[in-house]
Amino acid sequence: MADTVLADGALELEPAPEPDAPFRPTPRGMAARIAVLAALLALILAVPQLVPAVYVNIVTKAAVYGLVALSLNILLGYAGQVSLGHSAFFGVGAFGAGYALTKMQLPWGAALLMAALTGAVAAVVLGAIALRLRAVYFALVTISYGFVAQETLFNIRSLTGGGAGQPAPRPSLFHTDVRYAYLCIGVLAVAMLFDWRLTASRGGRAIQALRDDERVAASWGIDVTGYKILAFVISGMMAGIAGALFASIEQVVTPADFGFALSLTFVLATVVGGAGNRWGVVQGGVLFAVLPTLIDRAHANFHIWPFTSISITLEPAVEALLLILTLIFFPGGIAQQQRNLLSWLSFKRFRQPETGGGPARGGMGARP
Amino acid sequence: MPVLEALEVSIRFGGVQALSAVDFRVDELEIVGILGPNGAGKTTFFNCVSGFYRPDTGRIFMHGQDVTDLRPDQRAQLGLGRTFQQVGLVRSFTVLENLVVAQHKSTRYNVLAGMVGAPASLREEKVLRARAMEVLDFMGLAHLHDSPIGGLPYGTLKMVETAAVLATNPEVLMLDEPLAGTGPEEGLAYCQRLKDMRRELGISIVMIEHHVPLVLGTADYVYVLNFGALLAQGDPDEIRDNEAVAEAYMGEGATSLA
Amino acid sequence: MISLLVALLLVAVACGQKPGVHVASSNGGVLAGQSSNTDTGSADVGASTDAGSATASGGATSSGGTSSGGTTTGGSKSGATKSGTSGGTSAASGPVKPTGHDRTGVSTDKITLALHAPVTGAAPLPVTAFEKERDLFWRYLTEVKHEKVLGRSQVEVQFQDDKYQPGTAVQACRELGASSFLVVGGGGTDQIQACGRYAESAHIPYLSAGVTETGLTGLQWYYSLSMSYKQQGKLLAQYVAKNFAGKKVAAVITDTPNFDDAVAGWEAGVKAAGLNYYKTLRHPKSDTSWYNTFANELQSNKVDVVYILTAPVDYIRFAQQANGQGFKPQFVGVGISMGLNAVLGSGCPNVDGGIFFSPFPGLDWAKANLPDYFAAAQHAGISDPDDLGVALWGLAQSQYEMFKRYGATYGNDLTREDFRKLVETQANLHTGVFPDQSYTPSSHFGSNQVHVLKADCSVKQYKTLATFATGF
Amino acid sequence: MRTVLQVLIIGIQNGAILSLVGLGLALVYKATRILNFAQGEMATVPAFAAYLVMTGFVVAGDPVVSKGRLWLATIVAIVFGALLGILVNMLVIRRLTAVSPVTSLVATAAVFLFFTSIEVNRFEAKLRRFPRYVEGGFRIPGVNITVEWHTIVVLVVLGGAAALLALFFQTPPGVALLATAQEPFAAELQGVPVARMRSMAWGAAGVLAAIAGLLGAGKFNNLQPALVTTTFLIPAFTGAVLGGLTSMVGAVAGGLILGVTVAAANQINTSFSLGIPGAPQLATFLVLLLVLVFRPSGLFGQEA
Repeated sequence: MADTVLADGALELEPAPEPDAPFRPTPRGMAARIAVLAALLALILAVPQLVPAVYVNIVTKAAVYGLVALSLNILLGYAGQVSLGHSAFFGVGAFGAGYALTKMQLPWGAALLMAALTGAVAAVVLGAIALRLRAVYFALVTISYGFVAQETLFNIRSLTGGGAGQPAPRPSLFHTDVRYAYLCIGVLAVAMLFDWRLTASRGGRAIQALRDDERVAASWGIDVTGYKILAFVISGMMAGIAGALFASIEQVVTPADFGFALSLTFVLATVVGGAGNRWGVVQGGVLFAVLPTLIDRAHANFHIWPFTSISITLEPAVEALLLILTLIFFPGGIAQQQRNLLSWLSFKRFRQPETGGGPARGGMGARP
Repeated sequence: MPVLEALEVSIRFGGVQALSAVDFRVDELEIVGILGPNGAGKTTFFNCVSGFYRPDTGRIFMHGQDVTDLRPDQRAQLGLGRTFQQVGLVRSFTVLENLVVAQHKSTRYNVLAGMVGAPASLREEKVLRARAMEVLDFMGLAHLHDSPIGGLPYGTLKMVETAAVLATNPEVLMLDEPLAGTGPEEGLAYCQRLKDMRRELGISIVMIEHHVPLVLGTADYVYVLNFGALLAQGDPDEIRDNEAVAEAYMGEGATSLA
Repeated sequence: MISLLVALLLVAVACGQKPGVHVASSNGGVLAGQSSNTDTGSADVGASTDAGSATASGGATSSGGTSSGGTTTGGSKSGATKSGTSGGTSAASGPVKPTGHDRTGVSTDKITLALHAPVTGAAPLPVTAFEKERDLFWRYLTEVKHEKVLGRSQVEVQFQDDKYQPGTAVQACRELGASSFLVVGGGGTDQIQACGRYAESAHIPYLSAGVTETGLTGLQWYYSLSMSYKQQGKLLAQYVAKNFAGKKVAAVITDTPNFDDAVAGWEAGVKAAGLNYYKTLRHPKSDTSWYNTFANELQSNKVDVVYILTAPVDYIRFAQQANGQGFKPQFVGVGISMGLNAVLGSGCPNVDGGIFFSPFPGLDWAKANLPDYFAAAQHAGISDPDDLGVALWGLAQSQYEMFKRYGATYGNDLTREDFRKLVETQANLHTGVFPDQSYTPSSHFGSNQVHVLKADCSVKQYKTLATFATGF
Repeated sequence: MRTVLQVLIIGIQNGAILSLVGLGLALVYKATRILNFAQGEMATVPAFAAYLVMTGFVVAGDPVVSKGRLWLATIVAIVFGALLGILVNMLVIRRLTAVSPVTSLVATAAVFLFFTSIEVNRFEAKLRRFPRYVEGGFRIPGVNITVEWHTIVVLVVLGGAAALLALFFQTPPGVALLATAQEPFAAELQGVPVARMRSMAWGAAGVLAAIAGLLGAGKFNNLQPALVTTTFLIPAFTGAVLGGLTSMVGAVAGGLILGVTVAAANQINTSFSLGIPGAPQLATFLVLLLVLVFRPSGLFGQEA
């Protein structure tokens, strides 16, 4: 700070000029943006139809992972809490839905609520712990939490249906793969709307404020404890719902599906997407959902470097390298890569000033 | 009845008696200055009053209500606003966003309504922004509304911080070294602005500041802390001629700060 | 990074539309997964399925200028007629007319089969074996012996890694099932179970060596090529009673729901055989500290024979830790991978003398009784054919036996529905490597034989003690 | 009583190696405030280097590794480990411009994925034999349990390393290193060569990892890709947290405590036939909570 103090420009004392009016795109700019947005929307909606039938469920999975990334982003990006046990919320939601559908014979909608509820509960338990702990220690506790969920909770045969797993049939209206894909994409869209309103309203702002500095937040009358818990509740509900959707992709839930590897994948997806940025993290989730299949297929079907010469056992290495390069050159992940594009699409100028918050906001109470 | 009052506030950290039996009061529309050399316990006292530290003994009152057991955010709800020595702002937000968050406690719509984007919440959001712009205007910062916090010079940040606290519309405004990193003439202008605030917003102000002449020129009443204890108190003139204070500041033999 | 991947995604989509792109696939490394046709995985669109896959396999044929049979929408018809004619020649008496219409993976001159197994992930099998040995049997049959399979001169075996994850396995089976006639599960209980259940919903014939029965019993499209763990439990108890009479017995079994039925079968067998039994210890997953605790527990309770049902790595470590503390029990067990020589490579000397039931005999037996396998290996230029290859050979031979039975009844027009129906009624399918199988509509766990292998650390090989044993 | 002793001994046998891995994690965290998910591979890769030396660079098949070359292999592995640590820092960690620790966490995770993949590709995902420095063990009369000499070796190395590090952090360079962790800018201003300090810390962590790799592979007499990561890393992390991430003594104590906890959980679960699934994980979690609720930065940890 010292140098900035010296370099400090004089304070503006003359009566402030009228703030420059907010940017409005020209009619042509407006048209262009709308056109592009429409095209994108059309493309997304076309995907389930375009991909070969055997890959439709991958598309669905991508939507679900996008939802999970949104959920994790609320902790990682907004509240600055690292959860390496997110597969626990996810799994609890999945089994919750399965149990509701199979054991309690509830309608699918009710099962979804059940999943949201169980997910929230699982998250609040962690949240209560988070209040006591320093971020780094908490991150490691979440790992342990995830293991307990997988090894203990998900192995209670009466709850999880034993070896064959807990059946989770799809709603009759969306029983085909393609229809179900649209359902999940729809849910993701709703979730993004919700997330947008969250960040644009007092709740989300309070959560982000206390991520940056709890004392300042408190001095502005924000109940730090309350809003931290709130963050966990929302994240848990989203993860739970995502779990329910996931459960009905293959229509059966088994414990083996929810391990530490999955939790790690979710964190990777969120960070690569760009923690704190809605559009970024969703793309991150989608990316990590399709990546394995994509690389396998690339390997099997095309002669494109680097997938031709190498054996399957090297594909993770290629992934890892890309990952590291992304982190080095685009710490803000996909969101940073697309910063200008995203701002243009959100009807602002194409060029945006670097925000002081910098890329990769949040995470373990990071300070810019 | 005083707006803010502290009785016999003491706190110790480990072996150090940071504050010992400090009495303090602020009345309506009063500007109170707190002077004292580094490590005198000024900021510690601020933290006790605003609720970040819990005093070992002594009570804090706002409008006669005992707030000693309340959390910082609860005290803020009651109209206590404060700034921090290291600028207290949300770094990842823009100036305007900061002032909008700062209005948290005065926001009507409930959190859920906000999440689902209820019309009421949308309407109020507009109000919040308008109000934020007003405050920025008042502080002469309106042109910065869209700029991110990071990158603004230190002095400006202190101004933005003050603006943010004003946006919480406090009854008492507690400023911790608001003039750090600003030149003398900005200092003067700032103090002038403080008086305007008092008049236009009808608030009381407490300020910790090293710049003795400015404090004496601005405050109606001044407390001087030294080694965690009250060294002196009184109106600026009394303090100016107080020998103990003079010694504390200028060393042996000094008889006046003037 | 992103742009590259997005590009790939687009290409992938594009190629999904044009199966022609797949020419590369047959020599595209281990993962020769076809992704061509647009089958929703449900049989009700069988015709389109056939057209798609016929095109695909036509395109994918590396060693053949076959202009594929069913490029047109009338794929099923053309396929039927063509193979019908060729069937006339091979099948002696006028064959029964097939009633099914799902001819996925079947073209005029080629049958495409598929195999999934873990070669990466938590408990993988050596990838090279699947790379080199997965189609040894068929290549030998068609290239060396110049025999035809249901009138086809070519059999392609696709392979996908299921990464030892059920989810991945199901996706693998979905993709394989879209372009192959049937799918075989190579190993991994959870994965086989998941795939079996998917295959049932997608009406894909699915075969595997016997594992758990949970979730697989009552399935119409799943066939177990050897005894399930549950069935073997009873036999194993007999074996222990006979060979280790009077010894005190206990079991160490991974605590996973999918072994619950195995435990039940074993404990029933223990009662029936009247063994001197201590108890069944279920060991926790993703933990390495139970080895000592359990070894202690068993040692201090004077247990001499331990039935172990775990991942090989846990067996090896448990044996090593037990030995380290002077506890050297007689290990016995069942399973697919426990009897592989790879276990001895790092398990010896601690696992010396371990006796396991296996769906396939050891390499020593193969040397004496399976000359074709080594001839085939030589033909394929494989210097060191291993026992995993023998297993794959056995799997293939079981399928060949089924195809021959099918040909005898229906001729060469191969459909999934009729194949499923036929196998269900076959008795004494004798393959010479895997146990004989006799299926009925009510039971698809149609085997009652096991091979008995004993670890010999002096040569780091399992010696075959008994083959096709039905009781002790 | 005898059972209690057994649990203790088993717990220490398993905990010791966790402590050793945890020590490296604590070192990296104390010096750079990074949770190093690559520590496991920084241990496994040198172990493979040692394996190659011992087999005379025979990758194929599964030859019996020669014990004679163990010492040569050890030296190679340790040098390799140091280089690895320095390289990871130089090529990845140092290049991360992002402020958020979670980014560095993800980066180290990526490093781990990378190395695992390379190992699987070079060595196939199968187990290979790996020797110990001292085979066998001695029986403790009365308790009816054998303590492996290997465990004693691990404990001795562990004690030595922990003592050295604890001392080091008292010395001027050690203090300077801490300064770089807590206040990088301030340290820079005071002329502390932050960059060099950091890479030194990573080098040391690499050496620790290499030793942990050799002894870890020795524990089960086998080596396979990602061995240390899959077998020891996560519990080692948990142990380090129990003890307090910033304390060398804590890392050691934490690992041992965790080992005993899990051993106890298994013992109770089996001898009373409770049939609680995932008993070790459950016990670990509960103990972790118990400790952290009362001491939020671990038993011995104190954070700036």
